[in-house]
Amino acid sequence: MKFFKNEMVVEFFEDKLAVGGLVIFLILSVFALFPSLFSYQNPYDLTQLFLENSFQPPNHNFWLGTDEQGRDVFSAMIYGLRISLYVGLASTILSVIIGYTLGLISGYYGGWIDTIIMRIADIQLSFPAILIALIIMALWGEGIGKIVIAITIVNWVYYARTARGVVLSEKEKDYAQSAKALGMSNFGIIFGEILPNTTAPIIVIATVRIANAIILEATLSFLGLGVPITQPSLGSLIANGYQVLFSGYWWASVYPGILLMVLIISINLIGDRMRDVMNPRLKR
Amino acid sequence: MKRLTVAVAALALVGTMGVAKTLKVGLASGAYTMDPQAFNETATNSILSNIFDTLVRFDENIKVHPDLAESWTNPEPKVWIIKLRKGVKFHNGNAFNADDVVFTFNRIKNWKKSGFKGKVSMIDKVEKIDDYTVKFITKKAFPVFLRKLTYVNMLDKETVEGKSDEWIGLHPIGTGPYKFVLWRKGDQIKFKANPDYWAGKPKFDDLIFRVLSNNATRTAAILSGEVDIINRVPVVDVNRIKSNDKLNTFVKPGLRLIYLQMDQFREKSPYVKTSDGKNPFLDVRVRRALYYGINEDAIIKFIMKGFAAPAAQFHPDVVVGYDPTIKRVKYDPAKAKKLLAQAGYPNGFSVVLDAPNNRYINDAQIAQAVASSLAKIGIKVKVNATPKSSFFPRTAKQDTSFFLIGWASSDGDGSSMLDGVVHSKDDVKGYGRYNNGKYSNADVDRLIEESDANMNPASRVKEMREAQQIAIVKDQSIIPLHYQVDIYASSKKIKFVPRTDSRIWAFDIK
Amino acid sequence: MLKYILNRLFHSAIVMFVISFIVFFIMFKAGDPVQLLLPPDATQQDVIEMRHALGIDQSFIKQYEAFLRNVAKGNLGNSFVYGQPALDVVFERLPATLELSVLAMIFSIIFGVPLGIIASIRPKAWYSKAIMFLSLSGISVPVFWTGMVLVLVFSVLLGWLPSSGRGEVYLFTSAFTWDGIKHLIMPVLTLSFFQLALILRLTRTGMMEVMMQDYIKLATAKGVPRRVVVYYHALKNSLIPLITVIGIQFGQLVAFTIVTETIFAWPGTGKLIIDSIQNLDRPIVVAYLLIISFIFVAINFIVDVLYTFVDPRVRV
Amino acid sequence: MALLEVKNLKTYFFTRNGVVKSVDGTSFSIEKGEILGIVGESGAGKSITGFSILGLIDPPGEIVEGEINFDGRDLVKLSQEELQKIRGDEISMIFQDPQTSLNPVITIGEQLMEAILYHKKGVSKKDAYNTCVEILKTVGLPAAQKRMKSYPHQLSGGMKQRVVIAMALLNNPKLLIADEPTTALDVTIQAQILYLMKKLSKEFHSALILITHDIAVVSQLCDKIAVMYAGRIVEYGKKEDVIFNPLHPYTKGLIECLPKLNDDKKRLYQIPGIMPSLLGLPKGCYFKDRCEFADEQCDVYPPQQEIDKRIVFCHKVK
Repeated sequence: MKFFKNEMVVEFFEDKLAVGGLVIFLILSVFALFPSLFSYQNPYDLTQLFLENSFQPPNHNFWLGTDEQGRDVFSAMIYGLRISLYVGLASTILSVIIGYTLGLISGYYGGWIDTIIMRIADIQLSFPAILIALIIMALWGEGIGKIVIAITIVNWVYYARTARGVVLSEKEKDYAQSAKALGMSNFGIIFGEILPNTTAPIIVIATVRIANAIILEATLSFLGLGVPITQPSLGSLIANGYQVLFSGYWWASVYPGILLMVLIISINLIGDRMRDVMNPRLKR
Repeated sequence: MKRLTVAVAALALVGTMGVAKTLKVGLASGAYTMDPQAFNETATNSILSNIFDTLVRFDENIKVHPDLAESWTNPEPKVWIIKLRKGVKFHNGNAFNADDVVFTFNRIKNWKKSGFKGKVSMIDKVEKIDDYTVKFITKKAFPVFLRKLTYVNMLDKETVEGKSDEWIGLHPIGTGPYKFVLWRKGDQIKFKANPDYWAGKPKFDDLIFRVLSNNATRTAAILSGEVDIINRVPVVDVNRIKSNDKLNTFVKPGLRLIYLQMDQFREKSPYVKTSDGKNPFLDVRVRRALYYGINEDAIIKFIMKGFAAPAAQFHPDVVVGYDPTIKRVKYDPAKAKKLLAQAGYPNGFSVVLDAPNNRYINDAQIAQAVASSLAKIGIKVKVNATPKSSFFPRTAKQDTSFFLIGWASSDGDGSSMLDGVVHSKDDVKGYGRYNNGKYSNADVDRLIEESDANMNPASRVKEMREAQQIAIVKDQSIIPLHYQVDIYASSKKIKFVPRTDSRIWAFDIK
Repeated sequence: MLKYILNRLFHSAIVMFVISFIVFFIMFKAGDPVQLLLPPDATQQDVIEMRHALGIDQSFIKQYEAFLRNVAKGNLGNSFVYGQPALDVVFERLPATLELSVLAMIFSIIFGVPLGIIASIRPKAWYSKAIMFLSLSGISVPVFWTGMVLVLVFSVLLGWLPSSGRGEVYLFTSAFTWDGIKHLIMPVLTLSFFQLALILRLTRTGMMEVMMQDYIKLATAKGVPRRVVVYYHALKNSLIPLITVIGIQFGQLVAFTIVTETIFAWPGTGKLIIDSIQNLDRPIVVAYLLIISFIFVAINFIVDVLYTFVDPRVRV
Repeated sequence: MALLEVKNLKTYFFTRNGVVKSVDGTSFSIEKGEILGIVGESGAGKSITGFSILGLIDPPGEIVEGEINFDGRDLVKLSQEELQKIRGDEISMIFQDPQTSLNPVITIGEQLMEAILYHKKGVSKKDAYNTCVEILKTVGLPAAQKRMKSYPHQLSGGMKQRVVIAMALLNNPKLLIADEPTTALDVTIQAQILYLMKKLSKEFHSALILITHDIAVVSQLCDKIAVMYAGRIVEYGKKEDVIFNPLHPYTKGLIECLPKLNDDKKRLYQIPGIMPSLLGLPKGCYFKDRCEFADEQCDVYPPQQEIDKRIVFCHKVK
């Protein structure tokens, strides 16, 4: 198993684009983890904002210009990156935990538990994700915690489905059967035996879904239903700047937009490569 | 050669006569219905004003002028006799007469879904005296009567009676300068000239309203010539439009005041954190400190790009009840800090400022700027800007401690704001529905109630000013920020007339 | 077959019932639309009367019961704001939305499938890598960002294309007039960018998997020209999973018109739903969501039918 | 002159983990109408040899050396377009698994007719159709006309294999390569199919290369036998010689494995050990680790020896 993993790691690093993606992602993560080290001002601290600095084009004080509140776009981007990443990661982790647990239970026990969970999933999947999130956010109002929950509600289904499918095939395999024969508890079998054998597909899906969650958050924020502009994510920075994009103050939305693109592309490069590496069907 | 001349002449003829003249207007929002009595909302009212006539109409400076009413008398405080214009026809050829007036008022009074009830609620009875004379009896003496009538569009009794509300909502037939052609919802509304309009044929053969709700696209549309006029020019785009030599811009002071209101009725307010656990807004010194501590000049300069007028009271100068002696205080953070210290909050306190983010011009940005200003006098403000769909229900439930909101004195009379925002909340008498900070002062209440029934304009204004003196200067019940201004842009090919009531009245446009 | 269809219809009806209940409940909880419908100078009495007239002063159960009664009569109630039957309001705007979605889907397929095939044949070639990188950008760029950049470049800077509206409409669509087409280009491109990339990637993966199959090797061993092997033998097989995806994605496209329509002021249902949510116009929101889920159900059904044509193995 | 002469063929796969020498210097030949059996364990390079002849090696595989002389042309040097004309016409191939070798979404008829229409320009669809029906009858498929309209999933495994065989015979090829044509089938059907193949190859005067792991099959059908081990031929000669007098210890082992009718007391013999991984081949003779005769001499790869018109690679054969 260890060797296998190592081989995957080696294989991962053979793709230059994927390595590039990983490097960029790591750099951005450092920025997001320690925003105060890299930014000129704390965009949340209102005592640091002065309207007199409103809409300054990029200059030596404000590298990427300022927005209408006199907020330094570069600093706001770094803090925004932090929030975008946080929303993407938090919602993905939450949906993995919830969706995966429900999927494992659903697949392992079957019966009415399975029916109920999968019916709920069906109903939710018969509906575009963005609409669900949109309605939730429109009625709850903006907020980082709220958007994490909204995205979790939207995304758990995908993991539940995958986990269920994997469990259905895994539980028939020898190791699970023998664990049962040895008198292991259901809980033990699910989380001790089956879970470790089903992580690969989940990791791949989760990586791609982080990118999706970030896009969803940005889109909702763009529609004015995501993260408040007082604690801007990249999406709400773009939305805020979009109001003045055509008035000549392009820097307020173009730079956050580019950073968002770079972030998502880097995550997708990693996800793509992981899928290739972990998908035995595409290998000979 | 001769032939050529003829051809050129023919072409010129086609140019002046054959080609229909079209006026294209780009609006920030469109109409919700074609029923002039359903939804009382500025954009819908503005569009429908081109189809329907009212008994009296505001001019561009919100003075009352005769429209379908030729003249009126007020023999007793509660009685108004109105003489109707003769020979006026609806678009379907039916004659306009007193029956239509009585029908129209009764429809609003009896139709529970009408948004115009507030305009007729003081009217007790409408009676036909003869075909061209109508008598109105009000519940009490009602000085704002005529101004309220400017919102009551005349319907044709024969056409409308017995029709479903849905039908009326799609088939507008009025007596106005333009006739309805088509309505592609969310996209455009098309009218054509009514050649039989009683005041003469309109200048334009076709009138098209296009809905361009996105600020950027609206600007792009006027710059590219897709439309001839736009309203609500984004403040950040004004200079760009000004620099285009084919376009004019117009700045017209509006009626809407943007102000801050705060919880003035609870000992403990839900969204305030203070050292002593009390509601600081109960102390007038704190309220006044906020007034001194907000750098409104900077907000106007940087957020509104200069397109707003600083406010010191409830109404702008065109509104009845304006008090020229009330002046805005100078931004003075030091004084604000001193006042806070006197009130027992030398280190300030923290509070959530609620604001809508899709209702007023730059609403969320203004709230942030307010927060940024107050941060400098030690008050930590967290801005909670939400869509109007969650903002208004919250304020209605007083689920807020401090909020940014707006009020337009749409009648051109100060009574609406005094009644709705300043008078103590009193659902039985119908006062203070928007007074969600629940400011209450018995003297102010008395003055407002007296002025509401005072038919003597001079003493009435005096009472209104007195109420303001107490509510603003003494009690600082709200913190006025600024009056919005309406900004329009139009092609230089046409002569546009901006109006105080924010409507686009195409008949005046040449 | 008939039994199958009836079964499907029954299940869909249940799903739609549940959706109506949930949405109705959420909107019920959301707040009082009368606060937004009446002008500030209305009195509390007006508020009470309006609430009564709209039937929103009743308990939730009563309101939902009234809603179901209306549904039985084929009516989803009148819009609070527009005063018109909610279904009419949505249906009136639906052609504009479907026009965008259908054209975007066609565009995505026309370009996505061939590019996906090209990238699958020689996955190591530079052009395959270029296509794949572009498609990665395609799925990485949010729809609104694409739209913004297009407007900035083609409307504001170059002035070639109109930035908003639907243009001249002829027979339900603007695709038949030059003015209409000019208005369509950017919204359709914006909407299809993501889909194109997705379809491209799925086509490629599908083709690569199919190309490894024995029957492809046998077809080659039989002397069938490469071109035929790829575009007939392989493509026909990889189309099958693609049809499912295109079906699901069509629903997503319809939903994503919300963003596109917001940017391009396109008078479709996307703008309508945003406005209606903000106005708390429950009948419209419920009607819209029911119609959308009906479209989803219908598409799934069409996909199933298509399957029986493309895949002989599932013929019923 | 031989119909097909393979000389020193080397087909390597350049994988991430190293170069896999699937076929490493193989030579053999086959005459018109002859049947050659290539025997060996799975992974010995038999199938790759077959695919190499048809030029069906996909990256990362590549023919790195050798000649494949067929009817006066070196197939290795031909372009894909030229090969395409030969494939299915002059040389055709039958795959191992009938379940996966037919395209599931195309009718049997279309898949058959294709083989004619892409080779014989000017043949009408109707003639092609008739030919296909005829050939289906020849391979013993009942209700041939109905089968033309069928899809593969509507046929049983044996029927499918008959279709695949019919497909290979359509253009009366000079050389037929059958890659384990019966492994995926039931035992009773195996015999039928094998008999059919032998009959047909004689009838059509085709040379046949039968690739199999089953030496019993080879001993029944073939004229010549090539035994492959770890990418190389270790013994090559006439059937009678190889079967009755195997020289190479590996061949001997294979034959020992065969159950003998008159000797049921003895336990079935097994060659000890497994074939080495192609990535970790031992120095010297690849078979030495499993060979009871191996000694220091075997640390050098044995040279080719020709004994009684037989070729064998083993130090121990004199």
